[in-house]
Amino acid sequence: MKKTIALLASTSLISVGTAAMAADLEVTHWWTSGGEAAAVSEFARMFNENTEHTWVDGAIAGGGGTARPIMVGRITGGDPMGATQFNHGRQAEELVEAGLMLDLTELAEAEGWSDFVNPSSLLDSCTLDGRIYCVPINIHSWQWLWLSHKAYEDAGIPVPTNWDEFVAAAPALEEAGKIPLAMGQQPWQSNGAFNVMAIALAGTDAWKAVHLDHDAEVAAGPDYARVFEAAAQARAFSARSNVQDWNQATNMLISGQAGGQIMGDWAQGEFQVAGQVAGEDYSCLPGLGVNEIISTGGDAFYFPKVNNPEIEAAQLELASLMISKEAQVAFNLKKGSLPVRGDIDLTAANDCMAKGLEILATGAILPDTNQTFSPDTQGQLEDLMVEFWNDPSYSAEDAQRQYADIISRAD
Amino acid sequence: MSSARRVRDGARPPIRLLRNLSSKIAAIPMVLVGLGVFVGGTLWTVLHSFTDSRLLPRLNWVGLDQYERLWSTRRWLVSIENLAVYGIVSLVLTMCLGFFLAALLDRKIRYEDTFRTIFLYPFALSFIVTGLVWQWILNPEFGIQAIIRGLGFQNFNFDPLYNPDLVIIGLLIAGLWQGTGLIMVIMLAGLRGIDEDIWKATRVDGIPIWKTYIIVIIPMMKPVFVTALVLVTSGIVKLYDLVVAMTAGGPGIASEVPAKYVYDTLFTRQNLGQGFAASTMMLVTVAIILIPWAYMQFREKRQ
Amino acid sequence: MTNSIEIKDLKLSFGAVTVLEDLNLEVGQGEFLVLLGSSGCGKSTLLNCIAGLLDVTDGEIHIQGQNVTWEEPSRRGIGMVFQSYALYPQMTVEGNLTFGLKNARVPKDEIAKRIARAAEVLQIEPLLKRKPGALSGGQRQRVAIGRALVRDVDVFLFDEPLSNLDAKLRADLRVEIKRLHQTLKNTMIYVTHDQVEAMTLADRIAIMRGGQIMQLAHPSEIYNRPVNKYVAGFIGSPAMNFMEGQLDGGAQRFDTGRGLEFSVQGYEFVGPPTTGPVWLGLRPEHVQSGKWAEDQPVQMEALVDMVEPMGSDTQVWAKVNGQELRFRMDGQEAVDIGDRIPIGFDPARLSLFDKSTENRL
Amino acid sequence: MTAAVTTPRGARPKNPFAPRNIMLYGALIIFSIYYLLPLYVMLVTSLKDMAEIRVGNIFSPPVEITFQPWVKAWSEACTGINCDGLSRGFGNSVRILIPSLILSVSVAALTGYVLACWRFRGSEVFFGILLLGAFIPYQVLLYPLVIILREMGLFGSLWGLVLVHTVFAMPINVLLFRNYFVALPEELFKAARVDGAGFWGIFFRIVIPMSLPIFVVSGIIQVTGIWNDFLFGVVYTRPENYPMTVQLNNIVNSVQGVKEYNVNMAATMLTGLVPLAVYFFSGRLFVRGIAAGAVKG
Repeated sequence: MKKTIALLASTSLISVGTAAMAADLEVTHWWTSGGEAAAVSEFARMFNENTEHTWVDGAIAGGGGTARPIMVGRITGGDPMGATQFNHGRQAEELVEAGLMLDLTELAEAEGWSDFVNPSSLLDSCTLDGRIYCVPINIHSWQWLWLSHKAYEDAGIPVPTNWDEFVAAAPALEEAGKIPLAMGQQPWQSNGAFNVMAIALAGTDAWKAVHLDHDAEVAAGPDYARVFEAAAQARAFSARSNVQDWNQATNMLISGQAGGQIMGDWAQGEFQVAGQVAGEDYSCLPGLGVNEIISTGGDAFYFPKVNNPEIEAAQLELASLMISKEAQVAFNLKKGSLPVRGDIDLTAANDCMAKGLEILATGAILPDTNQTFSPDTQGQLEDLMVEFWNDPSYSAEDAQRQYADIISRAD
Repeated sequence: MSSARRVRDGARPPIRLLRNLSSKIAAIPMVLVGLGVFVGGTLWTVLHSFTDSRLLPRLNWVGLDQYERLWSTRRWLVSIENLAVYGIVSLVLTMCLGFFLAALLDRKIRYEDTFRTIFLYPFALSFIVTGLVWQWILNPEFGIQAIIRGLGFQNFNFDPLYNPDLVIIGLLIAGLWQGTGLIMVIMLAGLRGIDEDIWKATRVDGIPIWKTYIIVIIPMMKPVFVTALVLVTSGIVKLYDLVVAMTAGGPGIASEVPAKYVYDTLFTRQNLGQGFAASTMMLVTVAIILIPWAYMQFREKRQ
Repeated sequence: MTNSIEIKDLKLSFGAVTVLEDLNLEVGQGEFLVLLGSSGCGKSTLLNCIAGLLDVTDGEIHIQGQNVTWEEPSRRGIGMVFQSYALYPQMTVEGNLTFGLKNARVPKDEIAKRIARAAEVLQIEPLLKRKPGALSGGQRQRVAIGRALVRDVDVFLFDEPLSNLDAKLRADLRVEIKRLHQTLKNTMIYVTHDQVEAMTLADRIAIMRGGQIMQLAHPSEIYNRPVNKYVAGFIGSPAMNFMEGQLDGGAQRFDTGRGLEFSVQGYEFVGPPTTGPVWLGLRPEHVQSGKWAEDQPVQMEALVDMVEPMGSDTQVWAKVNGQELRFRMDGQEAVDIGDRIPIGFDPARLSLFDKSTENRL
Repeated sequence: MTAAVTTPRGARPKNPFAPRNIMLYGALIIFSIYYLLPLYVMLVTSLKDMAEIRVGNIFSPPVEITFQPWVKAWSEACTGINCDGLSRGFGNSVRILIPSLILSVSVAALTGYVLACWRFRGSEVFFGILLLGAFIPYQVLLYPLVIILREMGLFGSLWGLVLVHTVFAMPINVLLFRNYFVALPEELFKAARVDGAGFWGIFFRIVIPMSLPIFVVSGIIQVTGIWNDFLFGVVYTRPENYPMTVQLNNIVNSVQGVKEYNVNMAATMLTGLVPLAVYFFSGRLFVRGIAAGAVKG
């Protein structure tokens, strides 16, 4: 904290007097589920306690798809909030290019962010022309298969330890009246689950070829054909899962109605809120238990330019606070995500988080799809996937053809 | 003759622009909204549909690329088809049901006020609320399907919101529930405007009531139907909230509609160019329907 | 003294449609002028132009010596009474009467004075606090006249003021308007399609058709010497009989060419008598029958087709040598279908119109 | 009795159970069920606790009535870290509703008055443009309006939102007012002009006092539209001004653990209360106004 104030004073733009002025800082985000809200309250609490400023919460429910347009509208409409969430990646790219975001480079250099942010690719996503415009908050990885111990106990079979076992156990679950695979019906969930299966089943190289080089031939090739077959199979497992939201799906695991769910590590927050213990009530298989690798998506905070020195001071203080050790620990424990700092020891981490940290340490990481594709391409993939997952008559071959077509035009 | 006008005593010279100045001042909001928002906004949108604008609008021309992509996008095609089906069915049913209810209420019944309020109140509720409630009632796990199965009909199947083939029916049930009340009131108002003597005449002539409605009354209510038609059609084109609240476009993309494609593309997908191309197509569709109609109206007036 | 109203070369068109063209009209001080014509003839339009409710395309309008062509209606010194009364429904009768005066910022005591006078003249004192909705049609029209009255103006404009009333009320109010004119001696312009109103009220009648004045003259002149066939047919009830035929100007004889032929000697020609095809007009009330036919210059026999007894008189539809003819008989005379009765008339009362121009010969 | 049948005399016997009546009222009752069902479901669900909802069916009345969901929806439900339910949005909705209602109805009435009584060259063209505006999907204009409001410096303010409501209310409301005013007797305007009333005098003294029914119709449509609006509220204002519907959306979509259907339903009903009340109390005027204004072409 001291460092920040020293920095602010040294920039000479802001006198000590104004730095002490209290500002209301409006923070917009789309964290509204139980675990998420608990996590973001940590930021709010620390900001209110440790600074003279006030956190004005601007939560917008309905997920990023609902919230982002509103945020972008506010920023381009000339009524920016104090700080706003975006995902790691390219969602705010043009806003930064248009010069609408506050440059955090001085703060980052003063605090030495590049020394402790791990993996460093997160900071790269925040960087444009050598300047830093956002604070990475957490790392979320998609590649988890969550399993309900209760469901498998009810069916009288052991909890699977990888995807193949999961597939094999599915009929038994069906017989016991359980839904083998819980899936929310929102497009981003369909697309995310497919992507997880792609990394696990097609392998890292094929995935990279498609995502980084946008290689349509690989996308149309045999490796991906396997993924589509598997997805078609998974589609049958999830046929009776009639929920919209991901946490409703997770809730089916908690109540033992469903066996498994392919979902990111944020699902862990729901298990925690429900008082469940990793390893006892539920277990988690990174990379579907096949290919232990995680992608490093997650959230970052951007600070729109406001032309008000008081608010700017508060913005910098919040940026500094969000990446501080204490805040990182407090936030990520509640959120179920991994901290962006390599220099903290999460002793309080539970089983699943520990697994994630291990994999992170080994460097078996991939970028998130939000970093590899534009929102536009992501959207097209989501349209394809949500249709594929929900329409049993949509054949794997047709879907793959469409997929390759989108990849060939991807940006 | 008029150019050589003599100067007239006691009269001020007419300046075209200043005549009825107050009325022209009062028309300023209309002019601003009409030109500034509707025409200006539309032109701006059409213009940018020929660009590759992503998150922020920019004038980087790409010709018809956005339109080519639009018409090769499956979701757009599904959306158009859905809107056409929903639109036609909803238009027909809203008009028929609205008229039917109005005719029932017009039969000099008891408790007319009560029934009318019952049919009209859903109009007071937003599509968001409508969508939520019907989503719940149609939920197969505890809604109508569950109740009827609970009564012993184990094979009863009614889960429109989870069946891609039936989802439009689900939307229709909710949409009609919300929208027919207003049309009913308009029709009722129209029926009340019909001369009592017409009824007396048809009674003397021995024409059955239903036939009177179809042959005599409906043709007399043409202006009423036009008003109702404008209201219903303008609502259909904008169909968005209901879908979002009820199905979010699902299952899969089975209940996607054009307005939702526009919104998603513009804002979530951050592809303004594509979104503007889609909105331009919506406008073109509206224009194709409206312009011949407007032209006919205009010609009728002339004669 | 100048004329009360002068209209010079008035023209009014809406786009390509010309409603009034080159219209000239002068109305004297205190004159009661009736604009008469069937609907669409432009009479109401002309009145609206005079009132300033329609902007003219060309020409001038002078009221009391002032050029008011571009003047606001309220500043032309006119009062106007409308067919539908046009009372402001949410104001009391008093409110209706005072609205214009308040707009003109007339002092309060002056307003009170004028209201009292108008109320007295029109006998509407008991109605002052009522709303128009609570009044009968006749009362409403009285209030409407009162509204024009309180304006204390020189010119009154009436736009078919009695058309919405039933026959009896119409007759009563007609008399009242006439009495009002005699009392006030204002200039009045009165639009109507009812010829009885026109004949009874007018000092002069202007018969209009197609945006033009056909004839502007004293009622008896219009009745007796209509300038053309249209005016002749328009005025008079039942309408004038018209016979198509040939006029021999030298012998002053008329021949239908279908077996009816008679002399028109005694007819006052406008110009020198001509020969050629004509319309001959004969008013039904100018045909005498029975014993009264005997001393008429022209006599013939009619075969009765149909009879309409009206009490005071009887209208008879008859045929004279194949020519349809309507005439009136005394109500007490016995007449039946199929009767043959002698009839006769005086050629001095005929009207002759040129077949092609339809103008009076 | 039989005598009355054989020789028709006196009053015709009335039979309340004639087939015609049974069909008539039968149809009315069946439709009433369709229209009332959702309201009923909302009501009973909002009065149940979650345990009962899970086991029972949605149509059964509550075994034990609880008002807890209503309390929660009003003052406790959470969005993000704010847990003050709908109460926060209610005040905002009122603050948005009143100026929007006044402005949008006044502008529409005035414009309708110009179009009906003071036509000028081109006024019909503008009317046509306005009518076409009714068919433009809101999404098309969202972005241009962001730019317009930004240039006016109104983006994010309450007045910006008021303006947006006014703009989008114009097409339909102007149509209503224009049609109503056109049907007023033309001679009244002429009389008023002879009486020296000008544009505003006629509007305020003659037209407005005669137009209660159409003001009611327009008012009701506007109250409903503005109160139920979600899209404009969320796009054009900042969170401290969010209307109740945004809060409703937040509560309904903020799933914390299990979906609390009872709270959702209570919240839904609370949000709909204001327009519902307006309808119940002025429904009769509404029908009359529609009859007077909307029906004539």
